[in-house]
Amino acid sequence: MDEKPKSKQNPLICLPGQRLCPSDNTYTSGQGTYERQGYIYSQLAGYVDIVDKDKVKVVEVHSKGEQTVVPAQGDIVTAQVNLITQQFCKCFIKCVGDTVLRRPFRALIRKEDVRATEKDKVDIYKSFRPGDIILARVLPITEAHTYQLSTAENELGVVIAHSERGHRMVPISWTEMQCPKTFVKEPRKVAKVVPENINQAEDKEEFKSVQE
Amino acid sequence: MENKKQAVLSKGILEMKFMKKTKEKVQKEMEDAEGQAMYSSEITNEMRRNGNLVFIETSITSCKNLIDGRLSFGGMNPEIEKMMANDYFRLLEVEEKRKEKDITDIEMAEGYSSLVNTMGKKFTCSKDKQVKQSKAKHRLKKESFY
Amino acid sequence: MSRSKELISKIGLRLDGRRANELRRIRCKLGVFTEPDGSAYLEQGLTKVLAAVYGPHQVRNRSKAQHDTAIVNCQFSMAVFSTNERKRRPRGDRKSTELSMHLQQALLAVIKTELYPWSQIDVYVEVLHADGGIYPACVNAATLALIDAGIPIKEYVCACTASLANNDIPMLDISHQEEVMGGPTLTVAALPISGKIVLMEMSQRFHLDHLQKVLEKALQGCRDIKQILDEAVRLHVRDVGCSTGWANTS
Amino acid sequence: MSLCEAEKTFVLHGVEENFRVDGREREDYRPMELETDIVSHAFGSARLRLANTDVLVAVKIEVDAPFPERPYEGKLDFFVDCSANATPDFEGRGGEELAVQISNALSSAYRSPNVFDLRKLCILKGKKCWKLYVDILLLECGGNLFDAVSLAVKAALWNTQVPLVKQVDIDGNNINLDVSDSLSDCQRMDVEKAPIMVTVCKIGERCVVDPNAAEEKCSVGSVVVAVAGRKISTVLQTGTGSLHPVTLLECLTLGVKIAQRLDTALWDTLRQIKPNQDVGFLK
Amino acid sequence: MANIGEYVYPGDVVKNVKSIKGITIIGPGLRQNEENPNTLCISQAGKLCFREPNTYWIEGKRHRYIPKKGDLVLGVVAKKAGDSLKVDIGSAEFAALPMLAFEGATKKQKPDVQVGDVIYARLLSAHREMEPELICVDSYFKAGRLGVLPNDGFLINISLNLTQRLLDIKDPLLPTLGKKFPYEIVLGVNGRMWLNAKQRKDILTLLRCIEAAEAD
Amino acid sequence: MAKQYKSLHPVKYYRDYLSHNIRPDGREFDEFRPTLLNVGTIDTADGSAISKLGRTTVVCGIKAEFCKPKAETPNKGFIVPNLELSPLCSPKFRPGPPSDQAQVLTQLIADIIENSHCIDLKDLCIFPDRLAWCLFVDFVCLDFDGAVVDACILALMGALQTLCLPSVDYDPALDNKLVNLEKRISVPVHSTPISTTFTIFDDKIILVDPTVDEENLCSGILTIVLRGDEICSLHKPGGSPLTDEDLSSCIEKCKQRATSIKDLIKTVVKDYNNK
Amino acid sequence: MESPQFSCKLGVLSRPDASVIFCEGETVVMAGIYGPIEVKMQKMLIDKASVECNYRPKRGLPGVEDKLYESLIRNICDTALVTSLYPRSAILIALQEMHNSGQLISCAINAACLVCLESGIDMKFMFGAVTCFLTNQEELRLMPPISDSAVKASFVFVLDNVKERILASHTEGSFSMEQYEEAQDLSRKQIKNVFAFFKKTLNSGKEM
Amino acid sequence: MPKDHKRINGPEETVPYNLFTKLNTKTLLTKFEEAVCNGKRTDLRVPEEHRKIFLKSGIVSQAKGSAYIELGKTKVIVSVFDPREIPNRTDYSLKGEIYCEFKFAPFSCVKRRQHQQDTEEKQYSAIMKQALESTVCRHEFPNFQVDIYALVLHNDGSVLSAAITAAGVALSHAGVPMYDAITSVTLGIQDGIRLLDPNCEEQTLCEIPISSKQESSHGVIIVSMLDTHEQISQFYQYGCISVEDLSASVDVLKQACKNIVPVVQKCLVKHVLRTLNEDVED
Repeated sequence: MDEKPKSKQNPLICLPGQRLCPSDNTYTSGQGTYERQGYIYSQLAGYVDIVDKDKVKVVEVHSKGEQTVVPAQGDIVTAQVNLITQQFCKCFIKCVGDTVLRRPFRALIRKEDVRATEKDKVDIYKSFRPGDIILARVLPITEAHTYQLSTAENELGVVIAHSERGHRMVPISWTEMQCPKTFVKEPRKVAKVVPENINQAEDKEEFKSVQE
Repeated sequence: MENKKQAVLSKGILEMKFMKKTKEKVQKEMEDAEGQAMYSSEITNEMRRNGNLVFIETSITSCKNLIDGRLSFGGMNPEIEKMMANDYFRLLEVEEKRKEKDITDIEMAEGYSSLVNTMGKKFTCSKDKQVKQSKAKHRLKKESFY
Repeated sequence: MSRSKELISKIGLRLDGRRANELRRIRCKLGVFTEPDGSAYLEQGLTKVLAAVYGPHQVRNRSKAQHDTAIVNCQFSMAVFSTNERKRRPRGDRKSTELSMHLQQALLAVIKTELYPWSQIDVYVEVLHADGGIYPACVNAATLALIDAGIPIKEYVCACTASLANNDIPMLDISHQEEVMGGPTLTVAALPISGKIVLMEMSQRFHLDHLQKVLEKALQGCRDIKQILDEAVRLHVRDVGCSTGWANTS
Repeated sequence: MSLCEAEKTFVLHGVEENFRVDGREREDYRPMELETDIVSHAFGSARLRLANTDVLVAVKIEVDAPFPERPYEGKLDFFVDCSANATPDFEGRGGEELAVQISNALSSAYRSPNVFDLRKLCILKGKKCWKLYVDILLLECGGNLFDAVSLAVKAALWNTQVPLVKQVDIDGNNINLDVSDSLSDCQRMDVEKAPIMVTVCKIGERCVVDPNAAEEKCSVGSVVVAVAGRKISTVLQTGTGSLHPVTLLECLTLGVKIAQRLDTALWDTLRQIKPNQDVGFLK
Repeated sequence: MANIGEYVYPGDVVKNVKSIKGITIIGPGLRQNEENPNTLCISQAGKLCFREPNTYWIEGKRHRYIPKKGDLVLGVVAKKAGDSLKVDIGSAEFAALPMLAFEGATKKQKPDVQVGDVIYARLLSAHREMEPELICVDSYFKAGRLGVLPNDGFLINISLNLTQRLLDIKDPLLPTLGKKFPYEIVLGVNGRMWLNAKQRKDILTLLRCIEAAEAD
Repeated sequence: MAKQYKSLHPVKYYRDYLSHNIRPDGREFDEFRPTLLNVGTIDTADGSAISKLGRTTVVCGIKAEFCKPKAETPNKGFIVPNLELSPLCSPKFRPGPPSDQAQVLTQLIADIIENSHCIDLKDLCIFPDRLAWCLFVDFVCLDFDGAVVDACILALMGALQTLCLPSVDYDPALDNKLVNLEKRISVPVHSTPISTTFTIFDDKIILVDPTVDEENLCSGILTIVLRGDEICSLHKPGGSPLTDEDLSSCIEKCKQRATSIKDLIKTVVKDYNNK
Repeated sequence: MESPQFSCKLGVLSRPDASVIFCEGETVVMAGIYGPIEVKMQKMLIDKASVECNYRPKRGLPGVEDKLYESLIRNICDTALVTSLYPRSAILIALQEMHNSGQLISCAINAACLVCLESGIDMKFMFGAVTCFLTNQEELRLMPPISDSAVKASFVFVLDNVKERILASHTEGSFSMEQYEEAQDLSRKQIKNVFAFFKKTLNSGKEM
Repeated sequence: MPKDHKRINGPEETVPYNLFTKLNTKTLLTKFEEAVCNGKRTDLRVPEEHRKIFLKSGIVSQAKGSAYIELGKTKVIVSVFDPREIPNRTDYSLKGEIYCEFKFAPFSCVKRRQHQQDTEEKQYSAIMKQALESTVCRHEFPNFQVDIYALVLHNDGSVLSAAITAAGVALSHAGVPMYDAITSVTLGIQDGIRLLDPNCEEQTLCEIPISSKQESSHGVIIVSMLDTHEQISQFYQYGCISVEDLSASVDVLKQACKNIVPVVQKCLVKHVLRTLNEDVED
């Protein structure tokens, strides 16, 4: 088979177990593939993508449709907070990267992992509330089941939160959000960058309010 | 407003729990500044002047001015009785004033009609005592609910 | 009651030819299996029971763990072929769960659980052949298994049944036949040395006046059983001893 | 039980050099003990101990009505119970998965009439037949359960005595059977062809039989071959691994070879076995 | 619609609400009316009460205690979780009581509290979103009345209404009883009462009296 | 990106669409999903049909067995409907005994069958007090995407229309039954109930023929079953209150719906019989 | 028109937070309520209390039909109670059928409402249920006919006390549009009595 | 049978009517001869010919991945769901697990099926699991479990094979990493004739010996194979077959499995193209 990187227009489609190419010092097995007896095989039904990484070609297979992924260490995940106590905050992972999960995974943020600085001053109630949507990073998996997350980075933390009355609040500072209707301020561990999906959410909100 | 006082209190506890780390403080302030700058665009003027709540929920305790629940009589627990004494001392006038206004006695008479049967005779003499009690109610109130 | 008259014949013999205060033949063996930490096999008349002990080990579901004692987990199970009429399922029915609980109660009385906090001890009994007096057999077998497993116990716990024949003669160690023939059955689990009663259960009714003597009979039975078990244990220990060469055979 | 890598490699090498951990060769079995007729409540019973795998089998017989779609046949029912004595994991319903797996294997192994003829158990066509309950109790698991169980079952069935029906009288819809209760005129069943299962276990590149618990841990997959006479009555794969067709065939041939060896051995023991020896677990 | 002092029912509305610079204090049984934000919705059957200048509440029969910030409650230590205690105060979930929230407690030496001890504490926070939090010190870190109660007392549950009555300054019952014999009493607004007297007999008498009050 | 937004804030996601008077799947509020019916596909069943409302798919299979009539109703047979919401059709169902939802829907369907008298149980009696048919009507949901009851009732109608029972010669004296598979007779269907499901969104907006997401997010649900111009079930299990006007408008909608569905059934059955 | 008599007894059970025996005509239902109490992990909701209803028939285990009632009542209570006040907790309503002579569902629903009110858990509004019967003679009535065979159809309406809108509706048998509307009007009249009765009971209960 | 309180129960005792049909006196032998008369089967196939396969992926919108397969009249639908935490499991397992549930619809067979899973269904579930375990890259989702549900709508023989093949498609449709494409075929042996992909009638005929002569084999074999690596991931046989016949049949089955692969591939490619187009659109 020819191993020219295919353009998106006519991608090289491959199926599970299909032998892609011999694995040698030029080609190495990458995401969505596996290696057996000196050959690289595909793991997924998708299309082949060959990326050059420092003079070795990494053979990858991507499936455009549904992808079955589980959060791995280091992934950035979008999660919804569902329970908070003095010690920790439990939440459900809804998206890994930008793949949406149909079945959320349970996860947990310990008090120590909320902020990078002044760890011991952190008060969970002042950082998250049930229902908040947060960005977080997956920590190494220790416990058998629940993932452990961390928001101890400027870019991580609450991205969507709603006030008592259920209006979407706007970040006004690093640690506070405010309800545009009732002007109530609530403390949060606010994420610095607002990911694009939220922007979209924003303007959706916008034209909604126009409607009203 | 309750929030603020609340904050002070828990802060207090925190203070006693932990050492201050000035370095971190500085760092944090810097971050705050940059945070402010970053979001300033989104913050409208009307948001700046803080909105005020219409309704403040509170507990029945403050609605009905209930007293602290730990009481001692007849020298069972001297410390407590000392506290009671100086708590309830300056309550007198207030209680008096209130008496003028509302019709407590009748209310009481009604409310405790049945009790009167059991310990009715003590009812009268109990009043002056309780007048004394009512004295320092206010001070107590101030500190008790925050 | 009238039917229970025939339980003891004129010449004072019971249906299986025993005397009133005679136990059925008890034969037992410790360490019949290699997999469990302790195991024992016990025959009491025709009733045959296997007991296995695992532990003390880590508690299986952490929520149950006790910070001050070990939890003793018992399961009573009957082989489907153990009874005359084939059983539909070996365990899970009301009777076996009840027996499991009673067994646990009996064992908790002797095991020094306080020595093993945060841990668990499993005791499993399997009835291979049921011919009356299942519970006593299980308790006795379990005791042996515990000893085989080397779990510290305060003393033996032994159980025995007793009944009242012909309305006045108390008799010992009731067989299945005698159970069905009618007459009350008193089941007692006791600590023979200290003479404490751990568990006492009564199937039918008899006059209160009789209780004392029937109970006494049952306790006597427990003491006798203790003797037998004790012998078996000593024998076993000696065998183990000489194989490892520390006990002088005598 | 779990093995560390070092242990696994040790076992693997052993198999490779045809000198297994317990000194056996690849095609050797561990010592077995067999006794029959040890459950007095049952019509037939056997206990087999293969090293520290301990199986107790009892056969009970009841009168039943045949399946409407199979009026000429009796019924044969296998029930496996994994006693918690074997391992705490079997507590409650823990052992059910294994139990179902084994009983399924047995029932498909005994399925064919060429192997075990149920027609002999029919009393009255479409109305009455014998139902055999073969109850298997796993008391200890030291590996290689299928083989042990199948041998024990065969022995138990050999030992079973089906009561004789003196006469059947029918009036209207209700039928009553006159079953003779004297043991003398019970007839034994023909278990000549009753299948024997051999678990051929693939460890590394080699196939071994009668793996012990440790070896089972090391194998990616194994093939259970049920052999009846000279034929194969059931093949099923266990474990997670996959096999190359050629290996599979190797396993089959090996399985048949071993099974025939086992069968003869079994018959020898059965012939010279003395019934009603009341030793049981006291031995 | 609904007037002060009347019996009101869920669905009724309180019009022309009194307030001081737009602030009105509401107690249990009342909610802001979504449809008309300047009126109050009644959410509990009972008597509508008002106290000058701006406090409204419903005097009703509540059966289970709902934690509210600032309340003084009686709790029983249910379990120890790390450096905080879980205390049963009769609400939906246990309240958390940090070991450090006792007078003079530090990381080094923690107070000696056992599972089953009776504790008189103040609700520091009672947010819907999380378990309520207790403390046993006032704003000057002094225990005052709060803390672990001695073991020789006697704890019983009484109705919330009765506790409120007894905690009313105007209520004569407790002082009256006080004249009769010396005793110590702790009333948690969560419907718990702890009693202690010189002798068991007295305790029982006191109980009897209070039960009598409960009855009517 | 829309996908994330949907999974993170389904309610808002919906409100945004509805505020533009359109549903996320591009339908009007009172627009039904494409409806399909396919009858007699499974010949191990005595009558069968597959119905599709959008993506919601339900298979209905009827299997008849002999049984003895009840003593109190000696001349009546039985209909035993059961809805299986297997884990196959949606991640929210677990293996094991039927979920509460399955039970509730099953009962609802049973009620509808009874109330509409679509099958006269007397027709199922073979010989009074001795022998009768028991129709096991099993619904299996293959794709759980809302308005399952509607789909079930539609499938049921399809299955009943094509239901054929073998003719039986019964000899009461000897209690002998002889079944003639060649000679099959169909069971008269007396009425065709048509069910329509509505959901109430945010207490005001009414959506017909909801998808599963709409059902999960809605504040109330309403199922109306019409039989001709009679109502044979109007089931509103709580949820946000409804004014009479809304209610009657809903009923109007069903009336229109009913006619179209009736035609669908007719045509489908005709084609089947011609085959 | 003849309408069923109501009677009830509060606080019949000691364990629940509130309990009631409610009689509507001949039909009797006992109800108890717990809450807000600790909730099971899998049932926990982050923004509101999870309302659970547990309906038990007169005898035997609850069957499929009872499940339908259960969910009906559960939904009604869920809408009526201000569940958002007690997130991450559970409110459990237990109902026991004592005797059924036609108006079982409405009786159960009324009992549920009464027990909710009595418990003091916050509610948005009161709700009440009325059963109407359509006889074979096409006449509407509130009293159940003597024999079930005489009933052509029966309606259960659940209305709130604020705007008297329809919270829930459950029907049996088949009937015309008009009949349905008539039944609605009839129940609107009757519901007033129901609420009046509720208020009476609560006041009398509140006298101290 | 005990009363099922969670379902609507019919009368206590019901009997299927086809027990009372005019009982045909044909012997099995004649039946079999009818089934295969002069080298042609009732549906005009030659013995070692597979039925036509219809295979479609992605029909259950609620499922992560799904597939629907038809072998003649046999209809099976399979759906696959996202990994979820393994219920009541405390220790950490490096490899993910696979949970299979195989179910017959109540009306799918000649005899009515009960709602609860019976032993046969349990056994089939186990075999399915066995077949799929070695093709899924289980190390990719440690400590999680992938649920696979198969439902038979219409049973006309070789259902298990159909289910396994469909499951393979459903898995890769769900984007579950797999080592290889898996296909499965059933084969019946009777009286020296090998019937590939037997229908219901033929399968039952193969279960019982029809000829008196002992040496002739009879039985049913079900094999699942991984295409590229030429591995047998599952092998199940019952009946009574000599080693020779068995080995011969294995070759036939091997070939048969290979022949199906293109169908599977076509279906998957179609799916991939669909997704790519969608991708272009948005």
